[in-house]
Amino acid sequence: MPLFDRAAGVNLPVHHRRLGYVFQDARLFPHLTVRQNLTFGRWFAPERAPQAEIDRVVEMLGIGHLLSRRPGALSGGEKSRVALGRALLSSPRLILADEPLAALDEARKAEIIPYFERLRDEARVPILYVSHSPAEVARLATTVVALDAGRVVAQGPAAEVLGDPEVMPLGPRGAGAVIGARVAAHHEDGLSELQAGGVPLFLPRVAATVGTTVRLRIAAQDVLLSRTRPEGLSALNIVPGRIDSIRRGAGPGAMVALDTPAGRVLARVTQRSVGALGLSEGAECFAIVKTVSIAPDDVSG
Amino acid sequence: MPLFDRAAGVNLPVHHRRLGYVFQDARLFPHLTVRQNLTFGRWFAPERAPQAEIDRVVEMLGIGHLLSRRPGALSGGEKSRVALGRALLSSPRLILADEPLAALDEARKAEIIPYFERLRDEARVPILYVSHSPAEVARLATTVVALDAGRVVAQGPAAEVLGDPEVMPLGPRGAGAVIGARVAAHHEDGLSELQAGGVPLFLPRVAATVGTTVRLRIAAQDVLLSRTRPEGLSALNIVPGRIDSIRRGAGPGAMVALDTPAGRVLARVTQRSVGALGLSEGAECFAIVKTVSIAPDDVSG
Amino acid sequence: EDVTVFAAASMTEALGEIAARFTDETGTGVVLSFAGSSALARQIAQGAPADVFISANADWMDVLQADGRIVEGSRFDLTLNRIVLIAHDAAMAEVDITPSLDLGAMLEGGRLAMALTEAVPAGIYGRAALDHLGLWDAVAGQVAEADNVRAALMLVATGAAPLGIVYYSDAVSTPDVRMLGVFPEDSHPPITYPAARIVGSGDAAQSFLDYLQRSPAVDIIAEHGFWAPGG
Amino acid sequence: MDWLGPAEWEAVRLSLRVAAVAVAASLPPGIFVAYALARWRFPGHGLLNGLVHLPLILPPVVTGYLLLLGFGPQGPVGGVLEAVGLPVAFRWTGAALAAAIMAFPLMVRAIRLSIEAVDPGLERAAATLGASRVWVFLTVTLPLTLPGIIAGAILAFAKAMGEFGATITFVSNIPGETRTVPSAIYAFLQVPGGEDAAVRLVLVSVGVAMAALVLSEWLARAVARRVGSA
Amino acid sequence: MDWLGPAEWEAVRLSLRVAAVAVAASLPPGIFVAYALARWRFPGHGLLNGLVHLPLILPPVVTGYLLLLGFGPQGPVGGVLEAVGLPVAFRWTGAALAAAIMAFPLMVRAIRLSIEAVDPGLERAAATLGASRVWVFLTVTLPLTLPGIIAGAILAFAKAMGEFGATITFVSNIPGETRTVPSAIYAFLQVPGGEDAAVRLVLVSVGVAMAALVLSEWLARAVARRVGSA
Ligand SMILES: Nc1ncnc2c1ncn2[C@@H]1O[C@H](COP(=O)(O)OP(=O)(O)OP(=O)(O)O)[C@@H](O)[C@H]1O
Ligand SMILES: Nc1ncnc2c1ncn2[C@@H]1O[C@H](COP(=O)(O)OP(=O)(O)OP(=O)(O)O)[C@@H](O)[C@H]1O
Ligand code: MOO
Ligand SMILES: [Mg+2]
Ligand SMILES: [Mg+2]
Repeated sequence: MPLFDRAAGVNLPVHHRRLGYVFQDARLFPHLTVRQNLTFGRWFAPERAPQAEIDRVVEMLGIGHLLSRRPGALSGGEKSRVALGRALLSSPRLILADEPLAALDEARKAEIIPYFERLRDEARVPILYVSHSPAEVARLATTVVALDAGRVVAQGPAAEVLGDPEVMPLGPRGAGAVIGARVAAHHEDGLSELQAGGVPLFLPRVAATVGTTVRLRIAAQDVLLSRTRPEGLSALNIVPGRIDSIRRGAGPGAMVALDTPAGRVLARVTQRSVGALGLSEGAECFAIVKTVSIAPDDVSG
Repeated sequence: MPLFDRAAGVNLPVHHRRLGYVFQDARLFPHLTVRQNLTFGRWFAPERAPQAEIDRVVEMLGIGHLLSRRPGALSGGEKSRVALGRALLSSPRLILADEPLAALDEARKAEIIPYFERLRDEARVPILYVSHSPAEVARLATTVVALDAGRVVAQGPAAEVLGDPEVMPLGPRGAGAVIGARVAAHHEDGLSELQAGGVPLFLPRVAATVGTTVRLRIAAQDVLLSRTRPEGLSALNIVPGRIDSIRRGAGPGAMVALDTPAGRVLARVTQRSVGALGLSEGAECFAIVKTVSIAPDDVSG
Repeated sequence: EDVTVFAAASMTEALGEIAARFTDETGTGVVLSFAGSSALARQIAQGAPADVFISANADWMDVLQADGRIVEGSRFDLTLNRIVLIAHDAAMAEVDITPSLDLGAMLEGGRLAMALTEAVPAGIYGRAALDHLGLWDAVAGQVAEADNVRAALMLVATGAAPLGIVYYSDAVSTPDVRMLGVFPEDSHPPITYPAARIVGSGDAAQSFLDYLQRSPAVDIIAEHGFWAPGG
Repeated sequence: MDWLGPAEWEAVRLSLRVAAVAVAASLPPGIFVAYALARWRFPGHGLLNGLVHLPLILPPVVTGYLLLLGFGPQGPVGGVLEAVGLPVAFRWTGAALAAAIMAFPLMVRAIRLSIEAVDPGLERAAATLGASRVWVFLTVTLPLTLPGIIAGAILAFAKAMGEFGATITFVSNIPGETRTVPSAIYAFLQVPGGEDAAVRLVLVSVGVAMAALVLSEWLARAVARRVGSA
Repeated sequence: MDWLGPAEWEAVRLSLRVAAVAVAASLPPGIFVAYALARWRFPGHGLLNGLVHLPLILPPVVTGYLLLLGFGPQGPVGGVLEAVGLPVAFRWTGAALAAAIMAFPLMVRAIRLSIEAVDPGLERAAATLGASRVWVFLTVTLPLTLPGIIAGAILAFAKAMGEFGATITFVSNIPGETRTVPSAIYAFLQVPGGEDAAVRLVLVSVGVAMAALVLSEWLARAVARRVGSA
């Protein structure tokens, strides 16, 4: 069903489009309680969401204790969650989230992202999520469309687009690959062990049960390269691979794309190091990633 | 001169306090041009700032081309600069900046910080700068007072407070030491070479002339440790030192404080690595810092 | 200097003509201020700069006189008026206003327009006449009281009310109403328009008062539907 | 309050009824016009705004005269109203009509300002949740403008209580039907010595008006608190 | 415009002067009272608000009568004014006073609302730059409320042009001195055949009022655009 088509003279009124919109500012109705905000869209939906659905969303977003409050008494993060629930409960065919976290500080963002993850995994609604944040995109996206100056510069599965050294709409400091890994064990010293294509990775405790698969974003600038397997380093994660491409930027840096058993890994190094280490396409080398560099933000459950 | 003293019954009216306040939202007067905003405080100052002073501030903040515009037509970063200039030109005895950059996005923040640096170095007004951002504090502060839950947890010169592993009001991910270094050379491959206590450091081009001293913040989580001098790594900066203290946190991490010829360096590693490498107080080891990890944001000119 | 005359609004047109003549003949200017008699009387009581007051009823002049506001001996009755029954319907037949008049039937459910029967002189006189003729009780529930006699006239002129009671001078002022009959002179107290000089006024005021009682002025007043004293 | 005679009491009761009906009846069109002026751009916007304000500016007697021409027994609208069993000429309903028209600009201004203060973003958000224009208005705009509507209604009520010129010109002064407090005050001021009775009624009007104004401020603040800032 | 006779022109000119002086003289106190109502909390806040609104609510004749008692030659204030060479009784200055008082509530309401819309944060910022309360008001609050002040002033002007009841009761209906357009309309309605002249003057009033309203909307929008959003 087309929403807008000037040629065909179609312009479906907004309230018939069934697009759940999550705004940057939460736009909760200040005169309604959280419960009334959540069920607002329900009155207009073609088939009204059953109470069980409401309970499920409330539970999923962890807002059960807020239901009788008014928006004025919520924190920024709580507002965002309610806004998300409100959009969900209007039975949309698609959710549009336009930089929904941009107005929140880091702590608040970290609080919300897991809810978007659950939404992605549990709800049966596709989400179009617009963001400038590489961490958000890496954690949430299954398919990425990268725009630069209004043009599509790449699109495809998240791992491919984010692992492509040619595509850096967020600049080299925002670049980073996404790899999938299975949780192998949680160790007593607070580390989780993951398996990515046979390569063991150690991370601060991951909030996922053993056996499940998570996605990790490894920022290119957190990766060191070495021609030989390094010994006696504090970094626990050493991934062997083969250099697929080296892209020299305008400045002193270079983006090295490495094919590893764990998947594509990007490393941002200086051109001087490229020369000093004799890195070239096809060469074997090791990517070194500090355990603590992979922030909880960068792991998607 | 006391501003407020309940016991003595003193409560100087705000307009007599001569405290230049830089608000989080710029609070420019929308009905006045940038020039009129800048000279607003001048009318009330005891000795009116001369035109040359205005020209100097305008030049320092790079807002000469905005003078005849109204605030509505300025970007967020431009507004911040004008607000700063306005406070400066009211001849304050002290400038209070309460999270002046919190409302700006990263690009905007990076645009403003250099102006605060110039202000710190060139203006003869002390600045009390409140911030949650370790990068901002490291770049700008000469003296730091760390507050946690409303209590002073540390105070002293920036390098000391920020290099103290016991003081982490911003959490371990915000920890990092500050060291001073002299610019030794700018190389053709886009790197600058600095000397810190005899240790050479390579960084992406630093905006300071050869011979001047800059301050670098090295985030604890960007530092790797090695018991032996590592070879064949892409990281160009290797600093030898002796472990001063190891502080184990509640999680899997540990904060290692290293005394080096360049000064105090903090490294955040896993407790597992501490065990594996046999790190202990008094042990010699090497800190490895990626060249590209030191962002332009973390270098203060 | 000019003579300032405060006069009842119903005298607007007649006094306008007289004042113009007076100025032509004597060279003395006349400033005319028209409003309801009660408003003017209150203003004079509060020290308004009036030289001459012409009231539409005797009560307010009595109040000023008791107050010492008017020059002793200057008061006289300028003219008289009568109240009449008027209709909107130009085809309606004239009637004799007697106790046997069936006003209720003539109204056909419509309203009888009058000025306020407790406050405005025209209404007070009308009520007195209806009482005297024994007609009041029959129509009391159908009276629409307007804030002044001109407003009552307008109600009939526009047809909002089929019948009304106004001054004779009002009835002749517009072709939009038909005069059905004049109330008997003895059915209500005499309707006098007293005029007087206000304390502090000069000789010009006296000569204007004198002028009002002479030939052209008297005729002009009569032309506008007022009745000469004793006529 | 036995210092008010029965006729005076009757006038007070009637004025209260007239003002209440005037406000109740003019509230829906008032809200509609305020909404149109605040949110729509259309040809004749300025004209509509001017028309709404006219009663504030015209001498009330002129307004009353125009009402008489239009709504009187012979008037085009008056005839229709009479036919449908809602006569206004010389009825308290007519007094309410006159009061409503005189108070309309005050009501519309207050409501318009509070509609303009509602964030259109909230209305757009409601639309994305499936609410049609009418529902958006009823569920979002209307509740959020409640403080302004209450303030406007109470101000209009006070004005309606005090309306005199248009009322007496349009529906005259019929005891028990159209003789409101201001008509009674006027009548008392016309007779020598009537000041005392007039003063008593003025005090009643002032008391009612003051109470209405204080109540309006208080209610508006209370509602604003309840609605809160999002 | 030779369809207006000399007497009518005189009334129009006088009304324009009376309304202009009324607005100009009441603007400073209007701004002050609006500021006090918008920004200060003090005992008697509700009372002041009620007092300001009184002329909107009292029958104009009552207001005029009270003015006559207070400002007439025998009144307590009137005597003082007379002594200092500013007599108002039965002068055009008195007509301006009556018009100003009747228009005051409209002006204050408009200005108060626009003051309430100014971000107090801007005023605090001005204070940190060394501006005292008065300077903050003059350099920040006042310019930012300009749209509301203009709208309020023009609305008050229109109302002042149309004021009748209080004016004729207070200063009578003296040609060239206090015979404003509404008084002239009243006088014309008293004479047979005067309706035409009355209608002409009503048209002039309506025209002036409409122009004022449209101008006020336009100016307020223009100023709001100029002041912009910070
Ligand atoms: N289809 C369009 N036609 C004309 N102008 C457009 C169109 N789309 C966007 N613009 C203009 O481009 C500008 C930027 O648009 P918009 O704010 O939607 O960009 P954005 O990519 O969402 O930016 P941001 O990342 O800051 O949110 C706006 O000024 C808008 O008016
Ligand atoms: N001296 C004080 N007395 C009483 N309450 C205070 C005092 N100082 C602050 N508060 C209260 O503590 C709360 C937090 O204060 P404030 O916003 O100044 O903290 P902050 O440290 O600046 O926080 P942020 O980093 O978010 O800006 C506020 O609710 C404030 O009312
Ligand atoms: O002329 Mo009057 O004073 O309206 O009866
Ligand atoms: Mg956008
Ligand atoms: Mg703070």
